[in-house]
Amino acid sequence: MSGDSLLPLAVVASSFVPGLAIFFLAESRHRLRSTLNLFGAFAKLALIGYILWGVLHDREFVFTHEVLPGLDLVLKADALAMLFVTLSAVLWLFTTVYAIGYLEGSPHRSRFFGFFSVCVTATVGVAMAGNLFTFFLFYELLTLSTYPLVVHRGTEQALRAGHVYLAYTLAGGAVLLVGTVWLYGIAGQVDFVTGGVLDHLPAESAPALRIIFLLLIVGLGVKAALVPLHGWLPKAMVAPAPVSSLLHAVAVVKAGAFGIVRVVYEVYGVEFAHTLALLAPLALAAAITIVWGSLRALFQDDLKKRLAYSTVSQVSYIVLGTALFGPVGTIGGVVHLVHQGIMKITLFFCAGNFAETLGIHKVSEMDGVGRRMPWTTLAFSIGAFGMIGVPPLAGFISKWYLGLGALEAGIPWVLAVLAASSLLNAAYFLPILYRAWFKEPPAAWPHEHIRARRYWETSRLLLLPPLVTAAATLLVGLFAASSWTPLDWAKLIAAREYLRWVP
Amino acid sequence: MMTMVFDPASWLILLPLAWATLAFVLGAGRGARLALVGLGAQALLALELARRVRDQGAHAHALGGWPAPLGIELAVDGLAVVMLLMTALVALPLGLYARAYFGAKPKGGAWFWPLSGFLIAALNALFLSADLFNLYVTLELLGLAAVGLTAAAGDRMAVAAALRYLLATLLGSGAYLFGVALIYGTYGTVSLAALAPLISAEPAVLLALALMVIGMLLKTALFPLHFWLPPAHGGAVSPVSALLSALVIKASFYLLLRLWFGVFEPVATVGAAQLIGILGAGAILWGSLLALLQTRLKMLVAYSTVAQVGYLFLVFPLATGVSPEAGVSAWQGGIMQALAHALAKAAMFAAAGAMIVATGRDEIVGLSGVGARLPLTLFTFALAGVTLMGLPPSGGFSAKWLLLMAALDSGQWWWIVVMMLGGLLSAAYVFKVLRQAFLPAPGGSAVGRAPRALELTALALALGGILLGLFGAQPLALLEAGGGR
Amino acid sequence: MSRWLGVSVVLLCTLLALALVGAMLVLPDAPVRLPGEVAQRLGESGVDHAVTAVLLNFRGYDTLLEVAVLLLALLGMLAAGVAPLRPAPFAADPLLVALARTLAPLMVLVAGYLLWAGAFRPGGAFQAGAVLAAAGVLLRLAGFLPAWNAPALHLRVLLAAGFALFLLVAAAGLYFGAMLRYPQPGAGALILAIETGLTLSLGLILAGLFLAGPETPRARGGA
Amino acid sequence: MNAFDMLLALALLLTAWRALAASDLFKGSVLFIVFGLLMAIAWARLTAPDIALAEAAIGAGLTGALLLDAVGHLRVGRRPRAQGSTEDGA
Amino acid sequence: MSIGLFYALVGGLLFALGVGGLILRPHLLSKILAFNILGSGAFLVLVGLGQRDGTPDPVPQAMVLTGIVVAVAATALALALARRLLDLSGDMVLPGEKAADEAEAGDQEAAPGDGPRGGA
Repeated sequence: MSGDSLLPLAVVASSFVPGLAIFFLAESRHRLRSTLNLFGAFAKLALIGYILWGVLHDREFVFTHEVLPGLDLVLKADALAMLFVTLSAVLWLFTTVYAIGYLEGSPHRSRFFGFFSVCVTATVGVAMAGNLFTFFLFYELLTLSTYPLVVHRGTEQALRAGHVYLAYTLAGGAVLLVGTVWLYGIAGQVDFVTGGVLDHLPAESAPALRIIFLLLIVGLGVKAALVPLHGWLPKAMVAPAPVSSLLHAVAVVKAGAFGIVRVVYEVYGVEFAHTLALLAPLALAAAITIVWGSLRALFQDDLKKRLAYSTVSQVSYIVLGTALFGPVGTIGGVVHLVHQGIMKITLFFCAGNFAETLGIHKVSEMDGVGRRMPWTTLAFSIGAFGMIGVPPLAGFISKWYLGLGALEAGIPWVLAVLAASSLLNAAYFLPILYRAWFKEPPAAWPHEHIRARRYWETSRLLLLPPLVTAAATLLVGLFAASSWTPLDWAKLIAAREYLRWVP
Repeated sequence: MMTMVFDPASWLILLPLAWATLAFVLGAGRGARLALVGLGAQALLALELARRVRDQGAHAHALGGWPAPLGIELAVDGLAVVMLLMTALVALPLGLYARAYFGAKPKGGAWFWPLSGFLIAALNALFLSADLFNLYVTLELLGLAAVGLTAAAGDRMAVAAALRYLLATLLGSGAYLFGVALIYGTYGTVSLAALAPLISAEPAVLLALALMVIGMLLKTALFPLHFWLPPAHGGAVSPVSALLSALVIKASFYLLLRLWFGVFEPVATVGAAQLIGILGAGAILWGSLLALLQTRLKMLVAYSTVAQVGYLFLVFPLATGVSPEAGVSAWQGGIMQALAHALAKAAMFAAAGAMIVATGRDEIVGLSGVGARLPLTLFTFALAGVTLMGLPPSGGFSAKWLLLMAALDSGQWWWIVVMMLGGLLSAAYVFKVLRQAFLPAPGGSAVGRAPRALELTALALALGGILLGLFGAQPLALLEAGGGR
Repeated sequence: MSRWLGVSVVLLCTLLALALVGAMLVLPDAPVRLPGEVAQRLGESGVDHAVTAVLLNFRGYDTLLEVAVLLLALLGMLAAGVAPLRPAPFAADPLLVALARTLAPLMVLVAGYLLWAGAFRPGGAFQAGAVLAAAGVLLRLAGFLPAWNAPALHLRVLLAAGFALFLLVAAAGLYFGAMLRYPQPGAGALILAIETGLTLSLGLILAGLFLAGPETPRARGGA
Repeated sequence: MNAFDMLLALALLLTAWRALAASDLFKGSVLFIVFGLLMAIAWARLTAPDIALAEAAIGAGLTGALLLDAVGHLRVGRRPRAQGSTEDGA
Repeated sequence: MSIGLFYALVGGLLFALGVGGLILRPHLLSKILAFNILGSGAFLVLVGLGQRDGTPDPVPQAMVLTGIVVAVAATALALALARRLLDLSGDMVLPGEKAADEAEAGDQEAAPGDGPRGGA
């Protein structure tokens, strides 16, 4: 087995091995633990950098291992995989830094960081999965590794949320499994191949393929929080902030959305899916989710819950882009995979900072927080404006392409959905910004844990990550047209998926 | 002639008998080291036998130099070797576990080593035997060893459980023996090889098959004949529970596979297979539900065995009267489930034992604080749970995958519903334990430590269940090479 | 157990009985007949009595495992947990004592005869062992033997000796080409040796099934 | 097969039935020993003298003795319990 | 009908009788008796059916010798455990079957001399 075929495995292992090591560390070894974490994060980035360079030079990175006769575990580095892997690895680095700051002095950190690393491993595996079985494997690993993170605090509320989370995700996993096995039964090994692998099947399997599509989407839709399968997400907000950040920006919901992208483009093939008339219902489901999520967000006073409902809505932009038949819509969906991640993680980092520094958990407690914590509030503002879709931020790029894609696909009502959603986004974000910047601060904050020291409004490890990701939100929007940006990759991917496309 | 001196198949039977006898002579509470050497050698023998079968295929060994039907033959094929490997690789870590366990808690361990030696010899002999009457003797050997081990816990519940177990196992082997008698009467031989071309749908043969099947169902504790299992497996000392749940019930299941898909294949009907499948489905649902309702940790794990046994029996409807592809899938899935359950259930009982040693009680509510104090053991329990839930990557998942594939291939979607429901229910009972263990220990209660050896051996078994999921192709290839079916 | 269940079990058993009888009545002739083959190979077996030849040679493996079963039953009883050793629990009937004195040596003789006879006519290790055991039980009832629930080393050696010898012969058979294969000229002697060992151990084990029983309140009352 | 076999078969079934049905366990055990001896005769009728010997010695003799022993224990054993035993904690 | 077949039929009846008794009789001693009876039934079939052409067959005879020893071993273990249970609980009835024991006793008082319900 050559080095190149082992590289994808190494990318996965670069978080798994440190994770395992961390499990066995004594609670007090925080320096070694942090070193291991950061070493893993940087090693992963280095490996990814090397693979990106190799992909550019037409090298193939595929790891194959036979698990059962006719069933292979395949990890490979294709364009779509690299997009998601890079996003995960970069955001993992920031989240790790943030989490080290956030959990300073709290109990059970070895367990936390252990599962945290496994969770990232699962995400990277989901990204690099080369066939549906491998995808399923890491998808379920993700469920298992996030459960301990959700219930980390061990409170009654956390355990209840954990139950709900498990009930949803395991049931979703079961449905996904049935769909996967069925598809393997019909089509043999279901590899992810650009353009899809099913269009050669005989016509009489079309009804079965439709049912399988439904099973797969329902299974994936649980994690992607498609309405009405989204019930677990707001409840899971009891988890510590770094967990929420990662869950929302990269790991869980994104794994679901990414899975939908894979299924539509690389299993069914977008053109074949269109032929089977599967895309329009998917677009409708996404549209309903977008509007419903935004509406519910409007009525949440709890800051993290508001953000959670915002996630429900925003992740479906990806699904919507996927369901719009035409390369432009695809670009919108795929690029939002990255953009939503960057923006949402910024918002969650900031929400965590407010809670950790001043004890603010509710929107109604945020009056004047911009004066006490200007940098965090600035980062939060950039994220919020990005979500609303204000140019030239990342969110604007996504929405622009989605809108154009809708026109191209000939579904103009999607434009209305986008407009309504943006208005709702504004309606639930702008009041927060208004309170934070323009209202008078109260005499005392709810619970001030960390006092300001000179230039640092809060702990350094907490402040830097959101600032960096906020800057990224700005930069990927501003320089969207240059090469090596998410948009550039999204265009590359879209160009490959539409093999027979004649606009 | 010298070539036979190192015949691994013969030594797999002789060796455990020898160390069991020696351990008996050594006396109560002794023989651990001897047994461990024996178990280690047994693992090597099983691997060597597997290598031979892989390279040379299946072969038979006429005992005493008398070929069947006059004499008794040992048949070494893929299926037998896979089961022998399972026994050897589960028994070795369990042996290490037991030594540490009885070091910490000597109660019930006085005659553990000779009894478990005979138990393992009986398993190996059963897996190798190709003679219906000899199989009866091995079944009795196995049953009495298992009952003796169960009773060793010594308290009232354990003795009652052992008696119930003994009566059930005697009734089961009695029914089997009667079947053997009918077969001998009909054909004049009990050699499987000699019978294979003769079997026809005589009334006496059908009755014999029915009696043998019912006997084996009773011994494997298939719902609704499972009544004896939970008190016995839940009431025995932990190393014994692990042995019983992981290995002993697999023996009668193996025998059933051998008969149903072997000599009796010409007369096995789809209707009967569906009936067995329905019982299996009942076991999955009923066992899981009752597991969820238990308040004692080991009873929960024992009921989980009742449920997991159900999956084993889905092989019968999924592989009887279906297309060859579906049949192969189901067959492989059933054996994979047997292997995965052996590793996972041994790990789970071992982990439960470690928790009981640490907390000093067997109630689930008493597990608060275990997560903080015994993270490794909790992790082991969770890993074993992953296999039982059938989540990837694990042997349990591979089994479920193959069984699902068979169900879809043969268009029997109703078993899919059962399997999925069972998976979710098993998640419910596994997480019931994990959830409790995650809770902080209430003030005043002290969770002690468990010996490191207990934790590590349990972990090794649980990891085995996971590795089986990643390297499942190897045992299945062995199964194929040895012409298991 | 509900009445309904009882009635259905009775019904099922009746059906079973009818089915068994019916099935046996319509049985065709068996295609394989072993008695001829046994008779043909009897010369090679080392003994002249067919049942003994089957028991200790052709199907000697069954017998090996069967002795293990017996030993195991004793082990199971020991493992089930018994109270500490007590002296003979009750004063025996003087008649019984006299009987035991007379009969016990006679029974040992009978056992010896049965063992020797097994080679060419009905009899053999198991019957001989049973008679030995009966002698043991008689002695126990007469108060000559103590109950034992933790057999001492020498007793354990004797209990296991018969089986161990058989096991050794089984393993040595591998040298001659198969487990339990006897070398041709010495088969008869080997079988006799095995039977002698078995008689002794079986007698002890079977007696042990009485003597190693758990102590009961009766014994306690006597102590 | 002759009248003797018929009688023997009837006796076998009857003693087995009564042994199981007996509410007095001592009676049941004695009936079982009778059953074992009848079995030994049946074995002899089947030209199986080895089994006849073994059945008489082991099946009827040993098993019967074990059963009677157990019945004896049962008769003595039940009494102290009924009076409320104190020493059974061991 | 050959003598072998005749005794095989008797064996079938004994087996059914034993199975019923083992399931239905609540007392452990009765269950152990029932096990021995069903075993004897199986032995009779093994030898009888094998000899239904009239020639003695040493193979099943040897098997039955083995079977008898196995049965006595199982019986001894069962009785020892039953006695141990008597020691620990004061009775020789498995938990859960006690109610049936009493119910049965009541039945028998109601209809004295009536046979057991377990039987063919």
